[in-house]
Amino acid sequence: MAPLLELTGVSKSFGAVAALRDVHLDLHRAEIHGLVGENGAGKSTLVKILAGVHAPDQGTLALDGSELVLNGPASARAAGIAVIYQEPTLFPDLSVAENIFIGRQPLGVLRRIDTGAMRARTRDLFARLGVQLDPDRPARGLSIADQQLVEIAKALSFDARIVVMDEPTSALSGAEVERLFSVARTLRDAGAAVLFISHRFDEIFALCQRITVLRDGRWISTDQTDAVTIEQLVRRMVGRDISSMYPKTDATVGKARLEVRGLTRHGSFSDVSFTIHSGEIVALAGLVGAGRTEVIRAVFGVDRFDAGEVLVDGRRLPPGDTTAAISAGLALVPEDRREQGLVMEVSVARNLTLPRRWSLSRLGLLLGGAENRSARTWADRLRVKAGRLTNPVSTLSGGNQQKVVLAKWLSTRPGVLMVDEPTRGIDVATKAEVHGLLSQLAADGVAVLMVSSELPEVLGMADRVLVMHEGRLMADIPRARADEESVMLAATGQGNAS
Amino acid sequence: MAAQTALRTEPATPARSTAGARIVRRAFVVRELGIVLALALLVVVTAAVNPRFLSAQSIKDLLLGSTILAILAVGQTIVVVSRNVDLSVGSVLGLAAFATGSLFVASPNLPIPVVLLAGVLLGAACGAVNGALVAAARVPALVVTLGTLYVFRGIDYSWAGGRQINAANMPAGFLRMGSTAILGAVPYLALFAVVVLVVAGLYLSWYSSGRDLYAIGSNPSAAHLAGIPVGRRVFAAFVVSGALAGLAGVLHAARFGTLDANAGLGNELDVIAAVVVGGVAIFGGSGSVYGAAVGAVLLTTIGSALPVLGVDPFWQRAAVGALILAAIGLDRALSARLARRLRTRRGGRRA
Amino acid sequence: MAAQTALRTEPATPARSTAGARIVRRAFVVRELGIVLALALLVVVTAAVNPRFLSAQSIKDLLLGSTILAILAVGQTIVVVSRNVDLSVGSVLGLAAFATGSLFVASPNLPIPVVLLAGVLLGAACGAVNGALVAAARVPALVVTLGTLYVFRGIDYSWAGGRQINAANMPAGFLRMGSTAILGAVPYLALFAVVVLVVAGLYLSWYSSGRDLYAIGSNPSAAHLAGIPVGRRVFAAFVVSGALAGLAGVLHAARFGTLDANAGLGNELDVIAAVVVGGVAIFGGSGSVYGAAVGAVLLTTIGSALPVLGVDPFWQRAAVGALILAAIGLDRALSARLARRLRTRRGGRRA
Amino acid sequence: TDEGTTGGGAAPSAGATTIKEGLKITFLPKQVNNPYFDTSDNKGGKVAVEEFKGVYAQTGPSDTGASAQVSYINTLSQQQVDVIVVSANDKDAICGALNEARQGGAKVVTYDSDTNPSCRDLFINQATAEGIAKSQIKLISEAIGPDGGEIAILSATANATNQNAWIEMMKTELAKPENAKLKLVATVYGDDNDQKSFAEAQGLLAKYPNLKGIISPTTVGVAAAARYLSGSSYKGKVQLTGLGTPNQMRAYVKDGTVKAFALWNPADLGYLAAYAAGALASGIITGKEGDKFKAGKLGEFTVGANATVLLGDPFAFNAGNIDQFNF
Ligand SMILES: Nc1ncnc2c1ncn2[C@@H]1O[C@H](COP(=O)(O)OP(=O)(O)OP(=O)(O)O)[C@@H](O)[C@H]1O
Ligand SMILES: Nc1ncnc2c1ncn2[C@@H]1O[C@H](COP(=O)(O)OP(=O)(O)OP(=O)(O)O)[C@@H](O)[C@H]1O
Ligand SMILES: [Mg+2]
Ligand SMILES: [Mg+2]
Repeated sequence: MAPLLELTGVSKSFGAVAALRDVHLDLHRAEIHGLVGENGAGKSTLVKILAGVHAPDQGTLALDGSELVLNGPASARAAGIAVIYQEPTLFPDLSVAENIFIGRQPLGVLRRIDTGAMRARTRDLFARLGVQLDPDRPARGLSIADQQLVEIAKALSFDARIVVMDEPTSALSGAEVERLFSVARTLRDAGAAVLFISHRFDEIFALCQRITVLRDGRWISTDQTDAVTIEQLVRRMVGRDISSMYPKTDATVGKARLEVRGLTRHGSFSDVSFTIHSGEIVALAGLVGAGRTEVIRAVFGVDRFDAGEVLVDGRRLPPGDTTAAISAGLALVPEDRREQGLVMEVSVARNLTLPRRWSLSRLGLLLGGAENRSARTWADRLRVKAGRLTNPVSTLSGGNQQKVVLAKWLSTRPGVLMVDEPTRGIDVATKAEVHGLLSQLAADGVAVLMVSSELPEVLGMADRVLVMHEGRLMADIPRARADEESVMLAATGQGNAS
Repeated sequence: MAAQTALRTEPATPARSTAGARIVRRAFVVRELGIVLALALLVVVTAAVNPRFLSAQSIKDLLLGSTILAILAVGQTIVVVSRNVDLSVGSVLGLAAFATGSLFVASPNLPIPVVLLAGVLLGAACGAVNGALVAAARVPALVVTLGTLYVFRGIDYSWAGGRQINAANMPAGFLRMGSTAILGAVPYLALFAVVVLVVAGLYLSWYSSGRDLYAIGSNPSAAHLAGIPVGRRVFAAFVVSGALAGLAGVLHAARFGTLDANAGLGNELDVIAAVVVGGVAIFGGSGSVYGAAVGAVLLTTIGSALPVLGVDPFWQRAAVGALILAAIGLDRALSARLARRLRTRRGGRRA
Repeated sequence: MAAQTALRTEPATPARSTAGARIVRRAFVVRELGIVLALALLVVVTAAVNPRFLSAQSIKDLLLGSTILAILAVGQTIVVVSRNVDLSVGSVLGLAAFATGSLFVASPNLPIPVVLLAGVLLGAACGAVNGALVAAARVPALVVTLGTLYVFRGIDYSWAGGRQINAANMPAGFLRMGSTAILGAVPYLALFAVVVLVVAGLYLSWYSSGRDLYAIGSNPSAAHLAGIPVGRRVFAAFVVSGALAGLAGVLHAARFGTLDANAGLGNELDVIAAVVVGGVAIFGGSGSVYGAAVGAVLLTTIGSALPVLGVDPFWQRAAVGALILAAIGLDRALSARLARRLRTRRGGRRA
Repeated sequence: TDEGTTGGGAAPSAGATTIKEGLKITFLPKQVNNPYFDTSDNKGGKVAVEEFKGVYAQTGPSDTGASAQVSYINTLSQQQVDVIVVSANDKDAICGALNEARQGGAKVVTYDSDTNPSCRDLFINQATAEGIAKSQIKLISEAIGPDGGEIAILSATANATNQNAWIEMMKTELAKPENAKLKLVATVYGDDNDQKSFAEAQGLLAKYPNLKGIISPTTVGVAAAARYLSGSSYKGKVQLTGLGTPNQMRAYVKDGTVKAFALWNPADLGYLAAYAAGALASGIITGKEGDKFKAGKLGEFTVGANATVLLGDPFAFNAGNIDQFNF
C-alpha cells in the first residue's frame, strides 16, 4: 500500500538560503513519525510546506499515491492535514471556542453560526485532552501552555488524516504531555498519520514508531525507533558527539543575593517567599499555570504585586520598576521570546546590547564600534548562527533567536539571573551549551533562578528545587532529595516535602 | 506516571462556560450601556432645561443629523475591526454626493433607486481601490487611505471645478426623501441607517466571514495560517466601507440639496471619533457596529444639545474631545476589570 | 568548561557586520535619495518652464513655506518612530500661535526669545498631556491625540472667541523675523528648522535614549523587559512633539501676521503625509527626521510648483495623494530588494 | 431674559411707524469665532437693538459645516425669539428649520449670505456684485497707474457663490474701454485659509513676472497676500487691493504695501439688519418692494426686488482714513 503522504525531492529556499534540500519523507497510516534536527535544520519549514503556507521550489507531495498541490493553508485543511505550529497562533480577542473553530464554525439555519454546537464540541475536545478551560473566555491572557493546549484542541477538531505537531510539548509539563500522548496514540489507532517534532528524545522514543533526522536542510536518515539509540541520533543531528548532558558542577553557596518575602498578587500567587544565594542554581518547578512565570515577572518589576517585598543584596527593590531591577543586578530571560524577548526589526547586534546601552555609551552618546565589538563577543560565545550581526533578528531561526535573548542578558553580567524555560525549543547541542553556561555562571558566583517544565532539566541542573502548585510555594527540595516523585507530588499539591 | 492519574481525579472541567460567557458579554454590554447611558443623560438634562428638545421636530432633526455619520461609522467599524482604518470616507462621500447631483443634472427623471445604486457603486469602486492597495501591497491602511483621501478629493475638485449643484437641479421627490419623516419623528434617511446597522450587526456576529474580520484584526498572521483568505476579507471590508460612504454621499445630497466639491471635507476624524467613542478598539479585534452607531448619535446630540443648554458654542469641540477621553477612561476601567475577572476565575479554581 | 571549549572549535560565526551594515545603510540612503531626487526633478522641470522659479525670492519663499511643516514633521517623526502618532499638532500650533499674539497684545515690548520660549513651553505642556495619557493610560495614541485635537482646538476657540489678532498688534521686529532672509535666499525661519532638524537627527542616531525610541517602536514589550523606561521615553517624545508644535505656532504668528482660532486647522494630516512620504514607517521602528523634513519640503514645493507649471490648481490635492502612493510603492520596492539582498548574502556564506 | 413682554411681538399691527420695545432679536452668524461677524453683530446689531430697546443676543456654531446652524435655529424657535437674523452657511440646508421657525411666529432676516428667498422674510445685502466689482477695479487701476498691466485675482473657495458673482462682474468691468490696459491673467483660490492664500499669492508672482497687481476680494486672502508682499522683494512694485478689514490691513497700509482697499462697514451691516428686523417685527414693513423704514443713524432705506435691502457702495480705506476705524 502506498504511504498516506509522501514527499519526494522537496527543496525550499528563501532567497539563497536553502532551508530544505531534496528531502524525502513518507508518513504511513496508523503511524507516529518523529522528526528531529538541530535549530534551523528545516523542520518548521517542512511543516509549513505540509500546511500549504510555503510552496516547495522543487519536489512533489503525494496523498494516497496521487499528486497533491497545496495553494494555501485552506487547501491543506481540505486535504485533511491539521497542523500545530511551533509558535501559538491564537486570536486574543476571540473566545477559546471560536479560536478552535474559526473559519469552519458549525452552521445552523441560513448558514448562521451555531454557537451552542461550537461550545459543546469545544467542551468535548477539552474533555478528551483533560483541559480545564472555559470555552467562552477570550484567549487573551492565556499562559503559553494553555495556548499550546488550545492549539492541540484545534488540530484535533479537524478529524484530520494527517496531524503535524511542531514542538507541541515545548511549553507543557508532564501531565499535559502524557495526555497529549494518549490523544496522539488514539489518533494513530484510528488510522491517522502523526508527524511529531520535538527536541526531547524521551518523548520521541516513547511515542514514535519511526524517526527521521534532518541536518542543514538535508534528509539524513529514517529508522525504526528500536533500531537507533539516542547517541546515534544526536551524532546524526549535529555531526559529532555531545560530551555531557547536564554539566552541573558543584558550586560553593555564598551569601543571599535575592530574597522574596510574602509576595502576593491577587488571583495569581500568594505568599511566595524564598531566598537564592550566590553560586546556586534554584529551579522553580510546577505544573502548567502554577504561576511561576508570574512570580518572576513580578520580582523583576514587569508586573505589579499586591503585597510582599523583593530584596537584592539586602536592599529593597522599588516595585514595578524594571530599570531599578536591572541596575540592582537582576536579569530576566522571558519565556515568550518573540513577544517579549526581541526587537524583531532591529539588528542582532542592537538586540544583544539593548540592556547595556548605558554602559556602552559615553555621556549618552552611543558609538557603533563598542556596540558591535561587544555584540560579536557574545554572539560567538553562544554560537549564534546569524548571517550578519546587523541583520534584523527576525531572520534567525527560532532556536537562534532564543540564544540571542540569552546572550543579551548574560552580557549584563547579572548578579541574579532568572531564566524562564531557558531551553524551550532549543536543540540538544545548544541545550547542553546553555546548561554549561548556567553552571559556569553559578560557579562564578551568580545566583540563578530557573523556571523549567522539563523534569530532567530540573533534576539535572538544580541545587534546590522550589515547587509551586496553584499559586503557592509547596516545597523546597535540596538536590540530594529531589527526584521525579517528590517533585511531582508537590507539584500536584499532594506531598508537603518540607 | 502515578502523579498524573492522580491529577485526573480532579473534577473534570465543570460547566463554567456560561459564567465565562457571561463575564465577557457583560463587559461588552457595560461598554455599550455606558455610552447609551451617557446619551440618555444628555437628552434628559437637555430636555429638563428645555422640554421642546424632545419635540417631534427636534427628535427628527437629531436623527437626521446622526444618519450620515452613523452610516459612515458602521462602515468604518467593519474596517477598523480588521485592524485597518479608512481615512478616505469623507472624500468618497464628497465624490458620491457630487456624482448624485451630476446624474440628476444630466437626466433629471432618473428614479431614486438608480441614483442610490450609482452612488453605492461609485463608493464601492473607491473602496476597491483602497482595498486592493492595502491587501495586495500590504501597506498600512492609514497610509494608503491618507493617500486616497487626497486623490479622491482631488478628483472631486477637478470634476466639480468651481461648479455648484443646487436644490433646483434635483427632483423634488429626492429632496423630500432627505427631509420628510414617517411616524412623525422618524425621518426616511434614518431608516437607511437602521437597515444598514442591523444588517451589518447581524453579519458581523452571525456569519463566519464576519467573524473572520475579528480574527484578522486580532492576529493577522494567525488568521492567514488558519486558512482565512485575509486579503479577500480585508478587500471586502474596504469595499463595504466605500459603498456605505457612497450611500452616505447620496443621502448627503438628498439632505442638503446644495453640492460642491467640499461635501464631507474633514469628516474622517469625526467618523473615527464616533467609532472610538462607541467602544471599537482602534487596533482591531473587538467592538460592535451598534456601539459605533450610538457613538455617532451621541456626537451629533452633543452638537445639538450644547446650544440648548446655553453652553458657549466655542466649547462644542472641547466637549467632543472630552467625550473621546472619557470613552478611553471607560474602556480602560472595563478591560482592567475584565482581565482581573479572568485571572480570578482561574485563581478560584486553585484556591 | 569542557563542553564549551569543545563546541568552540567549530568555526565561530564570522560576524562581518560592516558589509551587512553597509547594505542596510545604503537602503536607507536610497530611500532618502529617492525623495531628494523627486524633489530635484520637480524643481528642475518647474525651473525649465519658468526660470523665475529659481530666483532668490522664489527659493526664499519655498524655504519659508516649508519651515513650519518641516518642524512639525520632525516632531511627528520622533513620535511615530516610537509606534505612536500625534494628531493634535495642528491644534497645539493654533493654540501657541494665538498665545503669541495675545502675549504681544498684553505687552508689546516683550523680547522675541521670551515669546519663543513661552510658545515652546505651552506646546510642551500640551504634549505632556498627550504623553501622560498615552504612557499612563496605555491607550493608543491615535485615540488620545484625536481627543486632545478636539480639546485643544476647543480651548483655542473659547479663548479667541471671535477675536482676531493682526499684524498691527505685533512688533515689527517679530514680523521681520518671519519674512526676512540672511544670505539672500535663506530666511531666518528656515534656520530654526535646520537647527531643530540637526539636533533631532543627531539625538535619534547618536544617543541611547534616542535609540530607545526605535526599540520601543519595534517591540514595546521587549523594550520594557530590556529595562528601557518605555513610559518615560514615550512621554518625552510627546513633550518634544508638542514643544516643536508650540515653536511652529510662534513661527506661524511671525510669518502670517494674522491670527485667529483657526490657525493650523487640519494640519495634522499634512504633517503625517510629509512623514510618510519621507519614508518613516507609520508603525514605528524605522525612518529618519531628515527624510521627514525632505518630505515636508517636497509637499510644499508641489504646492508652489503646480501653479507655475500651469497645472489646474484643483489637481494639487490629487498630486499630494499620488505622491503618498508613490512613496508607498518606493518603500515596497526597496524593502523587497533589501530583503533579497540580505538573503543572498546569507546564502552565499552557507553555500 | 423677560418672557412676558414679548408675546405679541410676532403679530404686528399693520401700518405701525415705530419699532416696538422688548423685541427679542438674535443674530446667528455663520461662525461665532470670526472677527467679521463679531463686528457686525456685537458692534453693529447690538447697538441698534439697544437703541430701540430690544433684547439682543448672538449665538451660533464654531464651525461652518453646512448643517451646523440647524440646531441653533431650532433652539431659537423653541425660545420664541421674535426675529432670527442669520447669515446662512448653506443656501438650502437650513431652509427647513427656518420655515419651521417662521411657522412658529418668528421673522427671519438674512444678512451677509442669503438663503433661498422662500425661507426668509428679508435679505440685507451688504453690496451688489456690481458695486464691489466696480470699486475693486477702480482701486487696482488707481494703484497701478495709467500704464496698466497684468493683474490676477486671489479668491476664496472655488465654489463660493458670491465670490464667483463678483469675479464675473469684474470681468465685465475689465471689458470696458476705460480699463483696456488692465489684463486679467489668472484667478486662483486660497480657500479662505491663511497658508493656502499665502502660497497662492507666492505662486502668482513666481508664475507671472510681469504681474502688476492682485485683487483679493476676501478678507483672509487680502491679508495673506499683503503679508507676503510686505516681506518680499515685490513690495511696492506689485499692487494689491481687495476686501479687508482696517485692523487686519493697518500694518500693510502704513508700510506702503497696500495703497487702498475696500469693504462695507460690517458694523453698519449688522446695524441695518437689526433695524430691518425691528421694522419687520413691528409691522412697519412686510418685505414687499417699495417698503421704506428708518435705520437710526444710517437714514432711510427702501426694500428692493426679492425682498432685499441694499446697504450701499463699499467704502475705500487708505492711509488717510484708516485710523478712524477699529474693526
Ligand atoms: N520566512 C523565512 N524567510 C527567510 N528564512 C527563513 C524563513 N523561514 C525559515 N528560514 C530559514 O530557514 C532555515 C530553517 O528554519 P526552520 O524554522 O525550518 O528551522 P527549525 O528546524 O524549525 O528550527 P527550530 O528548532 O529552531 O525551530 C533557518 O535558517 C531559517 O532562518
Ligand atoms: N498577562 C496575563 N493576563 C491574564 N492572565 C495571565 C497572564 N499571564 C498569565 N496569566 C494566567 O496566570 C496563570 C499563571 O500563569 P504562569 O504563566 O505564571 O504559569 P507558569 O507556572 O509559568 O506556567 P507556564 O508553564 O505556562 O509558564 C495562568 O493561568 C495564566 O493563564
Ligand atoms: Mg522550528
Ligand atoms: Mg511560565
